[in-house]
Amino acid sequence: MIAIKLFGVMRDIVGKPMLDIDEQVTTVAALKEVVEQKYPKAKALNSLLVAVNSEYAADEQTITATDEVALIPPVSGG
Amino acid sequence: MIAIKLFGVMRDIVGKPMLDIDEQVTTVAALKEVVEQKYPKAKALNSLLVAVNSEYAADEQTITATDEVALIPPVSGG
Amino acid sequence: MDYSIQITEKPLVPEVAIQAVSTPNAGAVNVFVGTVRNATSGKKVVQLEFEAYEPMATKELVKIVEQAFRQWPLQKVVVCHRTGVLAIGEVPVVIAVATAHRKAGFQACEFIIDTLKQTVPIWKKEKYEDGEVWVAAHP
Amino acid sequence: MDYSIQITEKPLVPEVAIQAVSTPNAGAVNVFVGTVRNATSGKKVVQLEFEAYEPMATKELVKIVEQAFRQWPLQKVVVCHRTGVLAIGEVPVVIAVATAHRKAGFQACEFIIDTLKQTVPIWKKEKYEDGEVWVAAHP
Repeated sequence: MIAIKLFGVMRDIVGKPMLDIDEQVTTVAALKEVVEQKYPKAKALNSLLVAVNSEYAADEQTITATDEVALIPPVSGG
Repeated sequence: MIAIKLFGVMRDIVGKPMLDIDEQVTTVAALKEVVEQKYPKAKALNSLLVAVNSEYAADEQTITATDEVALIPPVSGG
Repeated sequence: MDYSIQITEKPLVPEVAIQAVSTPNAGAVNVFVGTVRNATSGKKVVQLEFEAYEPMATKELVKIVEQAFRQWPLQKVVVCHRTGVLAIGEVPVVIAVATAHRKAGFQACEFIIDTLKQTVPIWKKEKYEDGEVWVAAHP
Repeated sequence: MDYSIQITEKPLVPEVAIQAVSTPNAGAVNVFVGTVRNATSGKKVVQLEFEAYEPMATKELVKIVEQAFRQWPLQKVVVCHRTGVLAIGEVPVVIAVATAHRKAGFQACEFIIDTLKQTVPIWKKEKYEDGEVWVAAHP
């Protein structure tokens, strides 16, 4: 299981601050696919990135259960 | 007679804050010539401009005794 | 590299950042102050809310500021970003950059705010009289 | 054109200028703060003195600021220049520019300080331990 931190619009879409993914996902790309299947509204966003251990992660990066994983919808700080 | 306001290094060169020019000068160019003859150190400056009625004046601009005239050595504000 | 990065719920005071970067070696301080506008795209904004993913936001800010130090001859940099609920006129962000010569300060300060807005995981929700929206989320 | 220009012997406080330009319509304030450096060209500076030719300095500043308003969409501008004797670390100049969008603010603020240094009749004398010099006077 991977516990995923949610922020901003993603927290609103999912309805809670953490999302547990039980499916067997081992890469960033697979994780995004699962999320977008479960929450079609995520596909309508301008972008959806994944951070692994608080660094932006490329699609092919692997994820393990001990990583800190977060979904990063379009940022709008400043 | 034209009374000329002096600032910065020009006040130091002349040794006082005002300079009275008795010579018959009717243009900015003529005034600069008189000043540079009287005070050769003025020629060593990076630049020496003339303001008439608190506006930068071109060489050919005429000067009368009622104008407010100032010598403007290189500025260095900010 | 002499810098400080702060993500805080407390009100930001630009003068504090200016004082913090001012050194006897610096001749110029460039400061960017973001303020909460009362309208965007013609819609009246009543309140803003900022949320940050820490420590990733801090990490990303460190990257940006260190990149700026490599790119320009800087002396001191302070970046402060506020989180939580802000009223109109309040300050979400202050960036202060001290340099010996001013051109580098303008360029580095603009680089920092431009890049902050692109990469730092902070999110802004605008609240209107009739609803709210996460800025930039949707096309 | 909403601006204020001030040439004063009193200490400058950047926060006052920032407050003065901040409006609910502005989203960005760019500020340039000049400070007295402790050295120029490797020579130790102990004090600075600024002298202005008023009202010409004010007139020239008005021209610069109005030119900036014509060139960029600005909301409010404050320019303050100090005269008299300043110690190391004190502030000779503060320029604050409020805009709806930040890019114009950076550009206008840099234009104002660059042009100020070229055209406004203000003179700076640097005092060293062993003498003094009017800056920029000689090649």
